[in-house]
Amino acid sequence: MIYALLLIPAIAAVLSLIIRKDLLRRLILILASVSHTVITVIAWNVETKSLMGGWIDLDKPGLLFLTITSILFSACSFYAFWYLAVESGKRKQDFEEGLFFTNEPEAIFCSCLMAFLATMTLVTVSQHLGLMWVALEATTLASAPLIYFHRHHRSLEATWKYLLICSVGIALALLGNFFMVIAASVPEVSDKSMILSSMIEQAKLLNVPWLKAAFLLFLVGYGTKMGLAPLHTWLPDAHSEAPSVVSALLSGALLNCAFLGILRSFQVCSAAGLGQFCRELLVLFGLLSMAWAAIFILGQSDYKRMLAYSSVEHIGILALGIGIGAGATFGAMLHAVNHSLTKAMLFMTAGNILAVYKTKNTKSVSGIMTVLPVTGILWIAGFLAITGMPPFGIFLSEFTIVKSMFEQGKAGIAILFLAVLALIFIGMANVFINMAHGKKSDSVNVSDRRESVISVFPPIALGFLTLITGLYIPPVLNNLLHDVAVIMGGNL
Amino acid sequence: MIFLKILNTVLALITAPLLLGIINRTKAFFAGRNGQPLLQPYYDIWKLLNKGSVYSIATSRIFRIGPVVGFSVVLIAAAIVPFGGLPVLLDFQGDLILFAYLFGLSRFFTVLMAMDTASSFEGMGASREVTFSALTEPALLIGLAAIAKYTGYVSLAQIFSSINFDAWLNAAPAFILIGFAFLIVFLSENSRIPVDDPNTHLELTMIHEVMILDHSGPDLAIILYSAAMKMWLLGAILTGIVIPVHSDNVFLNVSAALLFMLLLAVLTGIIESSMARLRLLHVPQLLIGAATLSVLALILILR
Amino acid sequence: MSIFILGLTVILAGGLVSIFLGRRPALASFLAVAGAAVGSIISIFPCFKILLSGIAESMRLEWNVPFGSFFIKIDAISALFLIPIFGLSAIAAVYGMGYLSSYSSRKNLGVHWFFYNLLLIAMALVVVARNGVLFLVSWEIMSLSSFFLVTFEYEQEKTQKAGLIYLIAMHIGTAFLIAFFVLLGNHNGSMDFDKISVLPSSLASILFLLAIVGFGTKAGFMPFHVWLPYAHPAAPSHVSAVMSGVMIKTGIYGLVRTLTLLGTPPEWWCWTLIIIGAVSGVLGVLFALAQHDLKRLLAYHSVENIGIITIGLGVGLLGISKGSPVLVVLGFTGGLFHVINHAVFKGLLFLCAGSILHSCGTGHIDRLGGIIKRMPWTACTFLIGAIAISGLPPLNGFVSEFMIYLGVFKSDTGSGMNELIPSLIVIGSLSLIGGLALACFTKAFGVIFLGLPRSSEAQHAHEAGTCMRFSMVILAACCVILGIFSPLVIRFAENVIPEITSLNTEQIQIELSSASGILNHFVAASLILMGIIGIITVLHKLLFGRRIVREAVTWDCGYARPEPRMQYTATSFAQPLVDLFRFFLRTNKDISRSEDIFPAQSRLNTDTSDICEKYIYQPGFKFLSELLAKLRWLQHGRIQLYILYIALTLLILLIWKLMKA
Amino acid sequence: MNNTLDTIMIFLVLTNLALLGLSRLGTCIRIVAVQGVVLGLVPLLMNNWHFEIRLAAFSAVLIVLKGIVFPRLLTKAMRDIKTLREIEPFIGYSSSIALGTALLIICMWLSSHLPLPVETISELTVPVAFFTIMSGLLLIISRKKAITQVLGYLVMENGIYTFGVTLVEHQPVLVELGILLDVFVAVFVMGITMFHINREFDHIDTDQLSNLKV
Repeated sequence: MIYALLLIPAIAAVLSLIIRKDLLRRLILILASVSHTVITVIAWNVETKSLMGGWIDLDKPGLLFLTITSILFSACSFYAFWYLAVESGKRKQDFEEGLFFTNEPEAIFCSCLMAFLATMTLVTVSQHLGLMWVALEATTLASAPLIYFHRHHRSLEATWKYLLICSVGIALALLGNFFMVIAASVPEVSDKSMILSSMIEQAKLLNVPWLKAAFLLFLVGYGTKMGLAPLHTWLPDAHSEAPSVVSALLSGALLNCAFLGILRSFQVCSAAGLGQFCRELLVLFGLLSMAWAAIFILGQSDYKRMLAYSSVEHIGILALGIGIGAGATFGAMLHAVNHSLTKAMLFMTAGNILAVYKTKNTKSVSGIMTVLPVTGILWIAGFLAITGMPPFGIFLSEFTIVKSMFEQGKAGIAILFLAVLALIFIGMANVFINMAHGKKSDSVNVSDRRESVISVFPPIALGFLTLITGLYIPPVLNNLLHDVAVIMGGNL
Repeated sequence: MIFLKILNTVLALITAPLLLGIINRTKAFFAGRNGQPLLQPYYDIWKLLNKGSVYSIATSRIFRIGPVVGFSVVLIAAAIVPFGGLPVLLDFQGDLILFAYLFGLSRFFTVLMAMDTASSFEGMGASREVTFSALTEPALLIGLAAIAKYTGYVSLAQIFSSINFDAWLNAAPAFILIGFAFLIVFLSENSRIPVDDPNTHLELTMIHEVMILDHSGPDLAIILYSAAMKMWLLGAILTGIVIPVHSDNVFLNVSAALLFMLLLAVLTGIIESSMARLRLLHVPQLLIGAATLSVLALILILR
Repeated sequence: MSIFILGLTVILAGGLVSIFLGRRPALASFLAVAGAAVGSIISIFPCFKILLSGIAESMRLEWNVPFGSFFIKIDAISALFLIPIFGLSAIAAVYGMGYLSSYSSRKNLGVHWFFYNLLLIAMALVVVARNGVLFLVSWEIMSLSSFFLVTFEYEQEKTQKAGLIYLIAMHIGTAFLIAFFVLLGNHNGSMDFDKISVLPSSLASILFLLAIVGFGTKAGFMPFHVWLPYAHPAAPSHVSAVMSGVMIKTGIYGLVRTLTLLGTPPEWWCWTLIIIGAVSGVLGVLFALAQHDLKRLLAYHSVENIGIITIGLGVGLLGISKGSPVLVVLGFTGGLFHVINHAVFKGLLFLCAGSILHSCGTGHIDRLGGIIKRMPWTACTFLIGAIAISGLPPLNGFVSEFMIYLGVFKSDTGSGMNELIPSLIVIGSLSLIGGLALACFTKAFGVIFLGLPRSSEAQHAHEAGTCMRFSMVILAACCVILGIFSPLVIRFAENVIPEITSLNTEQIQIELSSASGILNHFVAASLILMGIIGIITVLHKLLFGRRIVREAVTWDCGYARPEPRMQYTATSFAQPLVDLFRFFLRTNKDISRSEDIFPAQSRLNTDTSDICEKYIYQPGFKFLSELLAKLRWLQHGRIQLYILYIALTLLILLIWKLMKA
Repeated sequence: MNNTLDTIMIFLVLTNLALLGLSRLGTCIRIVAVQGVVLGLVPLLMNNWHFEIRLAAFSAVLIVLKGIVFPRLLTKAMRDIKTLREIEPFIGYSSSIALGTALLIICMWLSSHLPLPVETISELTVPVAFFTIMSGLLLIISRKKAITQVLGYLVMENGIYTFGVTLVEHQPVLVELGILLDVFVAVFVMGITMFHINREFDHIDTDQLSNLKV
């Protein structure tokens, strides 16, 4: 089963390179993603066997993140179908600077997209810290060409920054892996493999200073990839320049995968009794990320960048949730689900807006409700969802986290948390409402009013999912989240 | 008993315009004129009642219903306010609040009548009326609260029957303050100098008189009569506080009160003869001053 | 309870059906309104039953969200708030059907009605919810659905701004509520309200303050009211009516419910409430006085009335903390009765404002005039509403204020400063509010309806349609009925007050009976008053039967050519008071006067922006955004800097954490 | 053996400081190449020069990549853009060396707080590896040219490699896989991107790559 999960996208990636027909390639994209999701759903009900001597296995946290990734990918594959049709490889004029550019060949794009899925799947199923690192590095490689889809210099700049910053980060994570090995090289440790379960079992025996240092390196390394401030700097650039469908995947899936990397090392450290040590750091970085995001969301003039900063904020909330522990861990896991769904929905909607308005400047976009009614509603709904308004899911997850903060007497953090959220709300409300409402911008052609079903259906579906998790958490999901929370040292 | 209750109201109905006559005579005396007859207000009202009427084309039904409401209100108020220790027709806890707000109702309609004529002068008068009354209201109510707190009762009849000379001896400063506050309220609410000059010839400077510029005939008669009644009723409140005569002899009580009422009218006349109307800008200061006096009284009583 | 749920289901069904009928606006409107009206009528019955019997009904279902349970309970307090919610919403919905018919070609009415019905359900749920999570979710759905209703005409810049301010205000308020419920829930060990444990006084006080800000934002307490003057004018009138009439009352409900959860109040809570009430009341009416836009004016009056309600609650609370049954009964009864009254007359006034807007196309007071002749129904109902809201006898507005006054007049808590200050604040502010409200509504009614039309819009005004008239007449009738039957109506408090206080029921009964006895007298007086008015009107008619009655132009003091524009305007009418209170109002005057010998055109423009907005929020937000802007160099595009962040983070973490080790 | 490794470590320190202080790109490329070759020999050294195919292959690949392919690639890039020097770095050369020295001290201090749990061949490996990583980062931070930044990345990678090869004995596969992947990234992906940058901007001054901000 895990093989199927890994191989389907991998084969699809290869096929995409071979096939010449655009339409067929897009269909393969959809087919592979959907079948991936179907298998993931099956994996919920069937016990999976571990492979490669325990290097690969699907445990509960892995399953959770795999599901998020897979669902997003399915939604995005439909969206990409529309997107590629619109953006087919003609020469295009850049709407910001008027220069001409061409898009990347579609074959490479599709292939990288599938490779991206394959590598992320590998991240979620690897039980070996080293393998996980390899998989994460591979996600960087697979996604770099995706960001450089529009071949103009801004996206090149974004790609360059993405590559360099993430490579530096990921190299530090490799160092973290080495440190972990060194920590395990004490003679008492019998099984010196880097497989998670055995590491956790013998965690108490590990060398503490090296383990601490390893965690720091993992935190900085994977944190760069995950987008914790102040290591997140590639994120707004990449998200704003990448095609919207890629931004959705980066934000919704990739960040979570990197987070899983931190969580794995956190698992080992807390088994070693360093839980408090790690939690403090996570809280620190969580708050810092939120504050940093707030600074840049207020007065943001590019709506895709704003969404990217919002990702930084939510990544911060995830870290904060894990850092607070207890009930907040559950909240953080729920938050990961909700944030991914909502953010992907928002990026797709942003893509629709960009396709019609041809600008990313918030000031030049207004009257979406008039021009694109469905997109307009999605835009506002997405805004309400991402800022944690009920009845959307993020409200519940943030609420759980706040509650847990107060429960543990961390009122100061809770107040800070609420204040920053309010600040971000104000910043985002300013942008979103002014874009959705008002008279339609002069720059919009009436003939541009197109809302094909396939471009609005994926975001609607995702929005609907997050609405459901806001009103009712299905028991299956609840149980899984609960199990994951327990594994991550929390309890509700 | 019921006879006395009715007497209380009837007395107000009969004697009210007389106050105007007395004031006018006083003013004439100080101006060295002979002046109009004492009963001139009665003649005026009677004359107007028998006249025809002219209505502005701008006006609506509000203009016609206004005087009626105003008069009905003073009738009810006359059934609430005791005069000279007489029992009243309507007596319940909190009637003093109703009393204050009833005048609000009548003012509401007076102002609307003025606005109904589409005349800018009447609008001006209306504007001043609401401004000044908004300031007298606290003075009146806080003053009433002060005496209510002192006596421990919340109906006018009970309050006035329990104020006696002992009360004056115990809390003279407070009572004096309230007396002055109510005197200002009395002058202001009845549009007398120094707040308003009923005899001026410039529409620009009047308040109450300008609001009824367009009324004529019986409507004007009703308004004049209501205004006289209002003066009587506010005077009665003042009387109740200043002359707390509660002997067994009803006749004595009423006479004492009537005497004070006479004096009050004369006093008003003297004030009008000896003072100039305040500049409109300074009127609010006077009224806020009255409110302050009431507040001080309340503080003295509750301290 | 099942009937209640049935009613809500009908309302929801109406809303859901209408959203799918966007192409057929008339049918969509009709079905949604029918759903709202029928559902409200169904649901209102159990509320009456519970209010009269005092026997609460509850229901608890599992709800699969963290800490959530679907625990709802209708007790007397809930029932008291539910009745106006259902009543006014149903009436306003009928009105809205007529009001919106002219929009049917431009807008998707189905969506509008969906949110309307959703708002109705959410309000009902807020009032019955007994679980923190359920409450918050309903609360936010209420805010959101009303946000969508406010932004009905989203293409207008004014509406856009209104929506934004509203949303932000609601969100900040909710943040406080989240803290409130979380703290409460953590202490009680459950988010359900029925698991109450005694709170330590410091925690109770923190909770009280959180509730004041959180609920006060919704209710419109003075520093937190800034959204009201924007949202109400922007919303369609029936929505303004519902929002102002009942939705902001959920804030009051929240506060009352809080009081039942927090135990015995220390005295300073009462002070806080009374002072907030007085400030909101007086400043609210002052700002109303300075407005030129009718709906904005009405919005500020909501602030004023919320102030009066709060004063009432504060007086009641003072009674609890001092153990004085008179204060408790009269304060709470007055305050809560004012909740109902305000729903009725403010709903009515907003509906009338809607008719004016609908027929003249403008809500600018100074452009109207004389429309009483063309819109007699609207004028008559507006007049009733105006008298009621000014707190004048014999209508309902007077009764509730009267009870609060009476409470303070009768209070027997001894002398000294503790007695003095509340009396002084309550009586002083209420009487000032009374006088100013009178000024404000004579201005509004006089300038809008009386005199001569000031513009061609006003000249061509026409009366509202049947649906709209029907709703206005019903509400106007309610104003009279609530006034006349007040001795009976205040009996509602019999079952409500015991829910709030632990005072024994007998004492409450005694006090209520005495109050209703007093009101009997008042009613007698009002009936006599109305009788006399009737008789004299008849006499008046008879008198004029044989008189010569002529019509002529208004006495113009010698002016040669009077014209409607020379009439006193609302601005000039309010000018003396506005000047008097310029310290608070800070009206901006923009005069351009020609200095020539033969003066040509000159103009005067006055604008009273909100003092809190201008001096608190705007500078605050400006400071904040400048501060944040100063930090934006942190990310200015150079990759070297970004790598530096990584390196520094790593180094600092290593040094810091290893040093400890 | 101990001495050999120590010598290599000291060589590393010196080359790092040299990189920080030199402006000529060609020299820098060569120094990094030499670093790569010397480090490529370390695995064999660690194994006491016992011949083992896997180890030898690993070393060979590294030496070829770092010693031959990479310098060629960079030199070509340098020629293409006709820049021979790093002009106006953010941090000057002498300050860079001073900073480097400070970093060296900090790294010494850090490693003193990280006692190795097992016996090691050379006490110098931990601080020097740390220092190499840090100087790589410093190079990236202080220089403007994309080439220098890639060099910096390589130096950093060398540091990590030093760690892996000298200390992580239990997980050779992990080390080899990781290092190869890293180098792959450096050579191919960055190389390709640089090629694109070159085409798009006609230069590889990363100064120009700062359009995306705030």
